[in-house]
Amino acid sequence: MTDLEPKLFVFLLATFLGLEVIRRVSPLLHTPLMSLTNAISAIVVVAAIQVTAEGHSNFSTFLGTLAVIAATTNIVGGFWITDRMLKMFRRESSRRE
Amino acid sequence: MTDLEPKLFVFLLATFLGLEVIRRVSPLLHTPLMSLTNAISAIVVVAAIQVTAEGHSNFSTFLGTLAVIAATTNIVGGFWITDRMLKMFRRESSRRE
Amino acid sequence: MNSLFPTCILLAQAGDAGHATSAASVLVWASYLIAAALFILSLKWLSHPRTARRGVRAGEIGMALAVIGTLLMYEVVDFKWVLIGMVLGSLIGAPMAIWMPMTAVPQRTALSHAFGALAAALVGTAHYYEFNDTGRIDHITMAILAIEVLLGSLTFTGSLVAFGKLQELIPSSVKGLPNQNLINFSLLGAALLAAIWLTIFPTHHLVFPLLVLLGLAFGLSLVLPIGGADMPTVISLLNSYAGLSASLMGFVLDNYLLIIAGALDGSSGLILSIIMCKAMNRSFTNVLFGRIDASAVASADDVYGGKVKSATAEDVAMLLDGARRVVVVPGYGMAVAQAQHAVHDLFDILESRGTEVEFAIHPVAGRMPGHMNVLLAEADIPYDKLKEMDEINPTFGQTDVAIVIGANDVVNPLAKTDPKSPIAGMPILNVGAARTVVVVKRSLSPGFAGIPNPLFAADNTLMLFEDGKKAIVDVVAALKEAA
Amino acid sequence: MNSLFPTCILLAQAGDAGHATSAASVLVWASYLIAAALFILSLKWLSHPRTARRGVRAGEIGMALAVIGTLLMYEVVDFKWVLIGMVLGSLIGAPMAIWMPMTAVPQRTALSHAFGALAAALVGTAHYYEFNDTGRIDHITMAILAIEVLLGSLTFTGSLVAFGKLQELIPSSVKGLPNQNLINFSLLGAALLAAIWLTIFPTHHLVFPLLVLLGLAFGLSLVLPIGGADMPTVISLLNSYAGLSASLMGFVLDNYLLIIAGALDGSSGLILSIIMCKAMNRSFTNVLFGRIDASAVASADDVYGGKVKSATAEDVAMLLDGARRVVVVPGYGMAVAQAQHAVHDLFDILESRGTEVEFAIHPVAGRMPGHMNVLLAEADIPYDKLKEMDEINPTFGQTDVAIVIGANDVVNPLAKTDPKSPIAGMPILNVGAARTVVVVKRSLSPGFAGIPNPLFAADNTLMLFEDGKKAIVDVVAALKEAA
Ligand SMILES: NC(=O)c1ccc[n+]([C@@H]2O[C@H](COP(=O)([O-])OP(=O)(O)OC[C@H]3O[C@@H](n4cnc5c(N)ncnc54)[C@H](OP(=O)(O)O)[C@@H]3O)[C@@H](O)[C@H]2O)c1
Ligand SMILES: NC(=O)c1ccc[n+]([C@@H]2O[C@H](COP(=O)([O-])OP(=O)(O)OC[C@H]3O[C@@H](n4cnc5c(N)ncnc54)[C@H](OP(=O)(O)O)[C@@H]3O)[C@@H](O)[C@H]2O)c1
Repeated sequence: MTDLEPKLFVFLLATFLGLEVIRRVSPLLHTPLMSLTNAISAIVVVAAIQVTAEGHSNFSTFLGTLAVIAATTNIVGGFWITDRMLKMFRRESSRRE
Repeated sequence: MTDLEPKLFVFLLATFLGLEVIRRVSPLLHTPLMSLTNAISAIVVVAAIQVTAEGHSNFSTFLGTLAVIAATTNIVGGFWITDRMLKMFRRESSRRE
Repeated sequence: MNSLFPTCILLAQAGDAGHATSAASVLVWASYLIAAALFILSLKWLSHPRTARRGVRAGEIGMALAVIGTLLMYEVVDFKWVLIGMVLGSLIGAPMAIWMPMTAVPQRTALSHAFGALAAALVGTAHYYEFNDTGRIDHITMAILAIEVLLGSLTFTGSLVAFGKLQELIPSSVKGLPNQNLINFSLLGAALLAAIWLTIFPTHHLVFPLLVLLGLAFGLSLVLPIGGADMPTVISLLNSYAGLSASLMGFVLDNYLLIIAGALDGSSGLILSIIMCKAMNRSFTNVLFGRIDASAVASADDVYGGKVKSATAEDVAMLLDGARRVVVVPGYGMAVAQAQHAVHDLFDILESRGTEVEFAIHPVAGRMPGHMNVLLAEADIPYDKLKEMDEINPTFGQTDVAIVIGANDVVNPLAKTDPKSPIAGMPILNVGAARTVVVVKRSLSPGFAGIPNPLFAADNTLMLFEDGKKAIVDVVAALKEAA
Repeated sequence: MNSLFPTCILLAQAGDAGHATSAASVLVWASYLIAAALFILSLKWLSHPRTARRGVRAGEIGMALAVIGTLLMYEVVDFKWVLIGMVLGSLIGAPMAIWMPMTAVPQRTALSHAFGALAAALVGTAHYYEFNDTGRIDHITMAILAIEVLLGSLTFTGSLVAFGKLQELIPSSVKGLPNQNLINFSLLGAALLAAIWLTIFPTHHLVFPLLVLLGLAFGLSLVLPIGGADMPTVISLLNSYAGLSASLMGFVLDNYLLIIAGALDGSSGLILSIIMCKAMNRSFTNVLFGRIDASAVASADDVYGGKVKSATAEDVAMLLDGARRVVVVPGYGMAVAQAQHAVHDLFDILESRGTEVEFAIHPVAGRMPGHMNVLLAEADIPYDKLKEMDEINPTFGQTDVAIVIGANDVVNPLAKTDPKSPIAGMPILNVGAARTVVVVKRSLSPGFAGIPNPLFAADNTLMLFEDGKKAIVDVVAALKEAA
């Protein structure tokens, strides 16, 4: 691990930003919010890919592959379902597309 | 300079956060806002101190000292004036302290 | 800065990028940088229905960028297994996404947290052994790694249990052992000890599996005894753990994108659970470790004894016929009965007769935040008819009929009157203020809080004992022929 | 990650911390981390008057922490000069802070930007020569450093000019040369060339002073021709440059706190200038490079010719006597006349007679954002009486008397009617809708936009030609004896 300093700064800022932004999400959309953030945090897939591809041992390749499966499931599922939900929300005026 | 990556991430996040937070500042307080951010950005004083203290050459010590003066002026002035302004704002109900 | 410095940085960069060239590594983190920006925009845009879908697009693009960037990094290595994994993952994820009924959203959320946590834990484990072989693991890294894996594993089992309970694979009757909390704390304590141990002796690689096991066990014993009504809160809490764990992995892997995405996920989980606790007037500790003592609960008989008036669909239709303003209060029961489309027909017919119809959405109605909104949106009801509690409560006074469909706890006046009740102090929709209240549910059995509801025995309340869907369909039919 | 890596990091850390030990360097960045958090909280708390002062405290503590942390880093070195600098700085800053009249806030802001930019430019310069001696300066660093110094120097002179104009040391009559824009662009172009040159040949240290000089010159020639009314926008723009330059310095010095603080400052400058441009319906380019062609301006005579009715303080007092609702519209003139305290007396006496009094604050009234709010707050007028434009405009219809005190452009109907006027499309306070409008100013001379104002010739308008302060004092006196 390289030094801690920049990471703590990034973590600090990202947390503040997250709290700021998510506090503004209308309650109407709290369910889509859950599935969207969930899909986003499935970014761990990049770490899983790294482990799998570097494949230092069969063991880590194995774990990595499982991780890739799990993460990809969330990516595909997460974004898709979120969009499915959001498609349904419409204002009085505008008809559903 | 160490590598660029963490810095760009920090810059990105800080800018997003700044835009988020400052957009919420009520127009009532835009003048104090100006002087407060100004005081905060006088944090360059730490860089100035560094230059002066490391003093690789009389020249840089000289420039550094000037920088320290300029920055300190903003720190002292900035926070003080901001507070002076804010002290004046009072709601109908609460009397000025 | 000393002169050795720049060279080190180059090495460091190359290091960051694993086997890749420094140039490639720059490409990679550049793609990560853009992805981070897109993720942030994605959440910003989600704040309003108008821009929400753009938010999803942004998220997808960001994800694609990051993945492509990562794959680029490994042209050399063969990543057969990576592709296999991604294909399998898609094969599991896609059907879920396509065929999952909206009513199953809560379970699905729990399950996806389990997957996310699993991935985090697995990667953490892989890295531990990898580091361990090469003997390059310092104490700080180890400490972070240990916490990361601990959070990952407890979130995994915890979320699985939550899923099982919501999917009713695990009977919600399963309650904790008498000294449950003691067990939980000792498990957690042991896990932390293991983590500390590893931090001091990173190479004691037999302690690692122990840590994982303790984490899994703690997750189980923490969530198993928690009542279904508290599940959503727990899910959100676990959500924030999953985020945190992803973030910590970012620390270990020098991956800033991971740190950011994890932090965003974590803070959303945190905020949602805080909102829910507020809406239920509960504290985290109370949700996690508080047990509801049945003794305090008033017996159903005292409450209902002969005071309950029941009505038929026709009676309700007649009531609605004369009504100028109707407020519909959906609850978990509407989800169970899948009654949202029937409700939409009711909404249409009433609107067509010039009756003003609005929906009262309690922050914790249903089984997850925003649950009711999604179902009603699915039934194509415009979202500007869905009113939040604070907005609609004052209007019940001018409401002729309030129709409560499968809601119970969120309209239970005991919350205000009985300080000893498990929902004491939880703000409720005071439907009682409406001229007439119609409650649609199958029986007098309680909601998730497990307590009787005096509302059902109130003078201005009529009970329509029926499955939610059937009841509304009948009412609509009755309205039609009345016309 | 390759095995060389950890060692490198230690070196790197030591490197980060200059001559300090790695342990000390951790202390330092820890203090920076906390400072960063405090700065963010400081701005969050500023968002509302209730918490604003706490925000200032947070900022102060953060600053103190950061400075102490930095000083810790250099126990060894003697920092006589640092202390001297800080003492001198305080000696300049404190009196400014204590004795500066609130009406001088705009100038003061401009001046402080100049100082901030100066500090940035100086440090940048020092670092260039330092690096240059040790021959350790790579191209990326050089590029960043060059931009940093360029922004710093142009902001320095630019802000000084802005200060000069607002303080009226430089007559606002000073307009640009015919081919001003050409000059500006060539100066900017030359500066950028110098920057690129240095990026390619970092060691050509004679190009550096050239870069600085070009920056200074560009700052001058950019701001000199800009009209006073546009100054605030320019100041905010320069503010965001100063912030950016501080941020870039953070890049060069591996100082994350600097990056963050700079970015926060920069974004605030950016947002404020956007708000102002919106409120004036101008674009950045138009503000910076647009020249107002006098030809388009309608002559005063056509507008006013014999249609202007003037009144005495007594007339105005009589009007106010009968009024149920009065709206006060302050403008730059109130600041010039220092009339805010007189206005407070007027406010008190009218309120005491049960007249409803509110203040209409145009987003660009005065000479900086929030200018009027500060002055009225200074005069102890409760801020819930200060209404923003969108809020108050609809209410002028039910207003008996609108008193315009030293405002002109922000109440000029030409903005709506004359598409060719320099303020065309700028949203205004439509005081004209009030039963009667009283305009207090010394003459018919125009505001900063330099155009006549048909409002002064409207049927329901009375002019009170007088210095703002004297006029209000007289009106109050007249009201008193009338009572
Ligand atoms: N939404 C969240 O985020 C969240 C978070 C944490 C906790 N909770 C908890 O979840 C509960 C939500 O309250 P709620 O009022 O929405 O639901 P509830 O209190 O759980 O009551 C649901 C009612 O629906 C009825 N029902 C079930 N199936 C039905 C069907 N097929 N047709 C008609 N009625 C049916 C049940 O009565 P019958 O069996 O007699 O039909 C039950 O009384 C609260 O206790 C809340 O604290 C929610
Ligand atoms: N606030 C901002 O952030 C900002 C930013 C950018 C631009 N601006 C520009 O600044 C202008 C602000 O408009 P404004 O209506 O507030 O002011 P203004 O249009 O500049 O008019 C000020 C008026 O006050 C009068 N005045 C000056 N001294 C006076 C005194 N001692 N007693 C009484 N009256 C006095 C002047 O008329 P007499 O000489 O006849 O007395 C002048 O017509 C706008 O053009 C706006 O675009 C403001």
